[in-house]
Amino acid sequence: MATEIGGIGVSVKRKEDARFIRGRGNYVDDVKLPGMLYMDIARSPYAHARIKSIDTSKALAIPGVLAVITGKDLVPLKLEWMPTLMSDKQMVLPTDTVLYQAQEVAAVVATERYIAADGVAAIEVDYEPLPVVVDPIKALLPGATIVREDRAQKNNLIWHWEVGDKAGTDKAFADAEVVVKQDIYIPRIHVASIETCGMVASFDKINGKLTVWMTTQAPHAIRTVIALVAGHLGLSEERIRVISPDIGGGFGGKVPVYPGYVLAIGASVLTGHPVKWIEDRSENIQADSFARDYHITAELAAKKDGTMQALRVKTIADHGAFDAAANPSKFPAGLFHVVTGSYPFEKSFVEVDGAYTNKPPGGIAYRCSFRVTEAAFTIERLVDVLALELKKDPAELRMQNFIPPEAFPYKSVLGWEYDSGNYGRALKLAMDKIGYAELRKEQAAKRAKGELMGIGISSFTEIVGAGPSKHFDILGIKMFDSAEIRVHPTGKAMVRLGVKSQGQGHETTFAQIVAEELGLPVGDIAVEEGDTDTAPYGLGTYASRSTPVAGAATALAARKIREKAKLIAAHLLEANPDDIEWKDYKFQVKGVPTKSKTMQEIAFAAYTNHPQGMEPGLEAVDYYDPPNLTYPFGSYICVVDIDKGTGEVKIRRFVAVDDCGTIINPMIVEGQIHGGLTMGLAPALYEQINYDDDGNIQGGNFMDYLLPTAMETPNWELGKTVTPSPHHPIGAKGVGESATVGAPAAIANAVVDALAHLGVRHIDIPITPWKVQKILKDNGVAE
Amino acid sequence: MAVQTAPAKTSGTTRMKIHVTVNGEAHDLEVEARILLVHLLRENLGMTGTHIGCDTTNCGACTVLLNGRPVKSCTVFAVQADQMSVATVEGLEKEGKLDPIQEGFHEEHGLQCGFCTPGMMITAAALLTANPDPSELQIRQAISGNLCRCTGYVNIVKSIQYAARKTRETRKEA
Amino acid sequence: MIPASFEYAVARDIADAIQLLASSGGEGKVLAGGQSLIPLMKFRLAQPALLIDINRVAGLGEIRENGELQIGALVRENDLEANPIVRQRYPILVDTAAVVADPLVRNLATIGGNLAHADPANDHPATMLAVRASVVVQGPKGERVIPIDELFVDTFTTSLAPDEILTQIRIPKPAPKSGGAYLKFERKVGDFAIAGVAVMLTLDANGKVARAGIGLTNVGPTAIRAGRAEDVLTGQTPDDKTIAEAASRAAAAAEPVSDLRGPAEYKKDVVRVLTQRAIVKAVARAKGGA
Amino acid sequence: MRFEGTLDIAAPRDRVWSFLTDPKQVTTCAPDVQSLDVTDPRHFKVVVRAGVGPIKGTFSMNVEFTDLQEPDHASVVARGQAPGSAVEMRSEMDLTAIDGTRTTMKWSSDVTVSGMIQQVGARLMQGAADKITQQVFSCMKEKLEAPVTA
Repeated sequence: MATEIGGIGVSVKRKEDARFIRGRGNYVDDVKLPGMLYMDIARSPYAHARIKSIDTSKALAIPGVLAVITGKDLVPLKLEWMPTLMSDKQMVLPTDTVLYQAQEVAAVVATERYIAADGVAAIEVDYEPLPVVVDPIKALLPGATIVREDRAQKNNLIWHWEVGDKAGTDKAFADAEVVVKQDIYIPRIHVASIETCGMVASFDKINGKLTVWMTTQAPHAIRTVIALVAGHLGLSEERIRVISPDIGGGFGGKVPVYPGYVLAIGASVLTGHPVKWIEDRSENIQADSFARDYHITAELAAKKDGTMQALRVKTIADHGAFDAAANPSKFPAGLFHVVTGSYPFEKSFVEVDGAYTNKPPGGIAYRCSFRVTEAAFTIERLVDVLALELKKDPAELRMQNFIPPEAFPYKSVLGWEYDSGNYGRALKLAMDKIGYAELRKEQAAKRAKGELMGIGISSFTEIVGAGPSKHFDILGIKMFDSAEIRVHPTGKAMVRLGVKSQGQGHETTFAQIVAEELGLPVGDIAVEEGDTDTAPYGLGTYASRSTPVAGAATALAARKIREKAKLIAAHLLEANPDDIEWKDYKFQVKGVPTKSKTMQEIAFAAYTNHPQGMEPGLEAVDYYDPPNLTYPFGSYICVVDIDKGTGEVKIRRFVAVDDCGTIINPMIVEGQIHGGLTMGLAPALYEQINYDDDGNIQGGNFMDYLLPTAMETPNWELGKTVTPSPHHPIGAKGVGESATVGAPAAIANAVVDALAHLGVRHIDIPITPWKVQKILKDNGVAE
Repeated sequence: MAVQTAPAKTSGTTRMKIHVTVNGEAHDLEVEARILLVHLLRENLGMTGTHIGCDTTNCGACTVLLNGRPVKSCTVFAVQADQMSVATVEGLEKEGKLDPIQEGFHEEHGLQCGFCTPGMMITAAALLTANPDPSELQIRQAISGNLCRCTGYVNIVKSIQYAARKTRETRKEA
Repeated sequence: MIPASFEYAVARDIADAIQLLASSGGEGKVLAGGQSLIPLMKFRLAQPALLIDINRVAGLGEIRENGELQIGALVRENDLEANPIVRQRYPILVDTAAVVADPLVRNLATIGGNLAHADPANDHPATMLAVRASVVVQGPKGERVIPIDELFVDTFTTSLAPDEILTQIRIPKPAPKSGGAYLKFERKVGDFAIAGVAVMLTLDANGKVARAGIGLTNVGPTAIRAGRAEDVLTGQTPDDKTIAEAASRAAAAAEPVSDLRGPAEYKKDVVRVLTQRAIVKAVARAKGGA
Repeated sequence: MRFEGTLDIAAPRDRVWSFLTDPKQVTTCAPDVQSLDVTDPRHFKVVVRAGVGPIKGTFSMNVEFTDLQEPDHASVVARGQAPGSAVEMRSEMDLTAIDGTRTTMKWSSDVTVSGMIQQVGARLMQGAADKITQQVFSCMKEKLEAPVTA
């Protein structure tokens, strides 16, 4: 029955595919308006420099160039700075100093895309280079170059944040039988969605109405930000319409507000024409928000028998020149304090220092809930370091320590309440699927022959679905989400949501939730998102929050409709509502299946024959403030072989067992996991953005920033367990990011495992062939 | 004192007449020499199914068939396509019937955000024309010039295998 | 990314192309496959005033065996890889063409462009050194043949005069009992090589190496001939010890710099490892193996 | 990137000095000069084109003689931009008269390239910068040793 209507648990084929497979998607760069102009941006070649002068005359002399906007032009408009999501401020355009390479310096508006680019090439800026600081550890030392001269505070510390029992943790370490300590650097990476960022801004002077099409994961929040940033210019929130059309991948990179957006809006207001701004790939990687860049020192205290007792973590977080991370206001280091992971530590203390450097701002997710990959990688690596120290099998050590299933809901020592879990079951399944015992035997045999093979495990716990609002807000706006459902007289339904799909398949899965709750076929339910003029307010799609929050709102809105529908059914069946039951996706008189009404019949009646005293129509809205986060989890096992000549790591197998609670659409969930795993593989072995001492970016385009292709990506093998969330209306937890969170540690652990007999405890990611080969050479085992 | 000034480069110098057939339809156009084929398709012809992802010939989002071969249309000038035929994602569906490759991507969940999909399908279609029964390795090799950030490629491979199967079956029937 | 403006001319034939090139005052650039040039133009790092499109010049796209293998400069990498003569008798060329950039790029990229661009990261230069190819160039004064060892002057710089065009590659027909292999180590498909090694060997009746050619990719300002390594092999039985010695010599010939693709010392070591493996493969092929 | 060298020049020191410190003369050794604009004896602006093979940038350079100690020491800072890129070259030249007709010039040059050229051309940078720098100084030697044609 669920299969027929396409309800929960059914692999319904995606509704959104119809346009995408025909090339009929509508992405921002596909939007074309009459009279539209194009904007392009000139950027700084220096990481830190004073702007002595900007000569725009040659650019303005080019036929077709209509305007050049510099920082000085923004001052009278009070638009040269804008607030970040983290209570910092960020330059829209600099008036005197640039703080990182590729920072926006001027915007050229022209009649054609090509002419705008010519204009950018013709702008001449006279810079005076200033000392550069790129290393956050050095940036925090006394006497370091000050990145932010505009601040009263004359150092590079943005904030210090800590959580946990410091004294108790220190004591636990002092008393511990075994302590392991590991420095871990999680490098700067970039989400690099295949679609870059962009906007078409169209300001209607007569009505004072601004319409923007933009690549945003959070259209409503953006609307409010625009109203806050440009309210003084007369842009008023009821006359701002943000449309997030089809989005070519987000992964957190399309949450922040970038200067280009503000400039495109400004250019449209200035010229009275629609203005299109689309980044190229270099701009996207070089200037848009980065992810990670955490310098971590982690320590674990345990008993000799392997019982984990205490965890102490100190981190320096590089935020670049502005703190433009996308974290909930209360948590500047995101949810990093889920770092105790799947283990019942008695004591823990975590501290994070945010540092300014002459690098682009950011600190966004890269397909994970706020800083959760950093946390999962740290603990899962550290557990393996402990296993090596104790000469214990890493699977056994995990099994010994897992938070037991009966302990849920479990309150972690750093304050999180894990909703549900069964970690041992997931690891056991992964071990069975991959043949763990056999692999260990094979490894021993190979090692005896001098061949290098490694097996790595990661048993991670995710934390997704922010709110609840008591803890989570962005710029004060609570992190709820919303759904509005209208059931039309003919029994078809329209669902509108405050979240925004970037490929996750919302048009299908949210329709499935409604199908399940209302008994309407999934094909009769249209889902619409991304237009702030029509959708209810929501905080958007990131941090795997759509299913946990908007999914719940959808289910609850549907249930409101069902409540009303029940009254209408009773009216139609001439029965007491108490005698009506919802069964087999219909209302029937209890025990009398022949006396029933379908939702379609009820919908028609809601507009044609509703009970006296009842409002006509069949609609509902729900704003859902989750009582708690959800905690998806999983166990991954990776097998690698190492080429002793080149140091190349080859992933032979990778088994991923995920538990994301109730599964709405297994096909889509598997697809999400495949993609997440690949974005876990990428930073583990390939991706990194580095900077030289002058602040020059290294890896600023796809020639040098290495996204894995089909040839490097293994054939992921999936398994699942289902442990529903007790507090979510349908028990679902969210899954888009689990695999990105869990995979890097499994891969790193596998490589370390292959080399462990040489005394290796840790290798920083990305694990390049030369890092591996150096170890082989140093130990005399290279080919 | 100015000794000599190099003339500033301005846009819009050479314009050329070209004749291009796109998805079977002939077009006579006058374009600037530097217009990239992908911009010709997207801007001049309004065919926005072909996307731009990287600018450096790495990602393949802009893949089209040029005289039957898959190429990256952001690395070809439109003038180079004079007198040639171009096939894009918009031409895959014929007379209301989806190409097996389109069907495969839908059936096997070979796409998520859809941005790399047109290029990926064009590459796959060319592969199946040349090799109706590719192995998994051959499929992976063939699409190794097309980057996808969402799917992890597993289902793309399955989609192409689906299309290969379907094409072979259809041929057998015919 | 948008290229700067340029004039564009389609060359009718080689003479026309040469004339256009000569008249451009050093500001003209030949457009073949364009897969390296066009990205540089989009970055505006290359801004030629005139692009001379030679893609419509007849006769540059042929492969024929005529005492030697003659490959037209406009032969696309995928066509080279698929050519039956090449597949049958020049497996080293198949190895090479198959790893140039990615499969889509290979539909446009040409062997002539790969050589004339003189990027040390390109794959054909090393292979051409190994097989001791020569290239035919044409200019206002007619045609001349440049031995491969005299072609690569520096990064992006060949010994072609500004008004000369590379039109053909000539590869000596391998003697009996010859075999070659090209191995490239890259982090992912489409990346520049960390290093690449081409080895071409001819064995004598006793199984000794009669003739050896070894070329190295992306470990110096140009592709590099590992002459000392060739000397070590020549006249010797390619046993483990000799191969190891030759590989060490090849590594010594490399002059890499440390960059995003690894530290210099590592790259040298990759040259050593790849040389070893390529020699083994070349010997196997010379003996009639795959 | 630091480059340095020593040149024996068959020319008297005062002639070498006047060549080095005269914008008009010294820029004849800059690569492919497009324009020269002398602001004052210590400052000038020169537009040059430099590169390797097809990679060529037009650099608009502001040059300043930051330290002139006639007749034996000169420091020059040249700073300029090409679209999306910047280059800075800090050079020091020390002259020693060997005799009335010959001069030894010790030179060093610190070159910093930033922006697009550095990013895309990082793998070519060292070689290219080395070559261009060498060319500049060997050109000076050549010009200084050429017969004076006043």
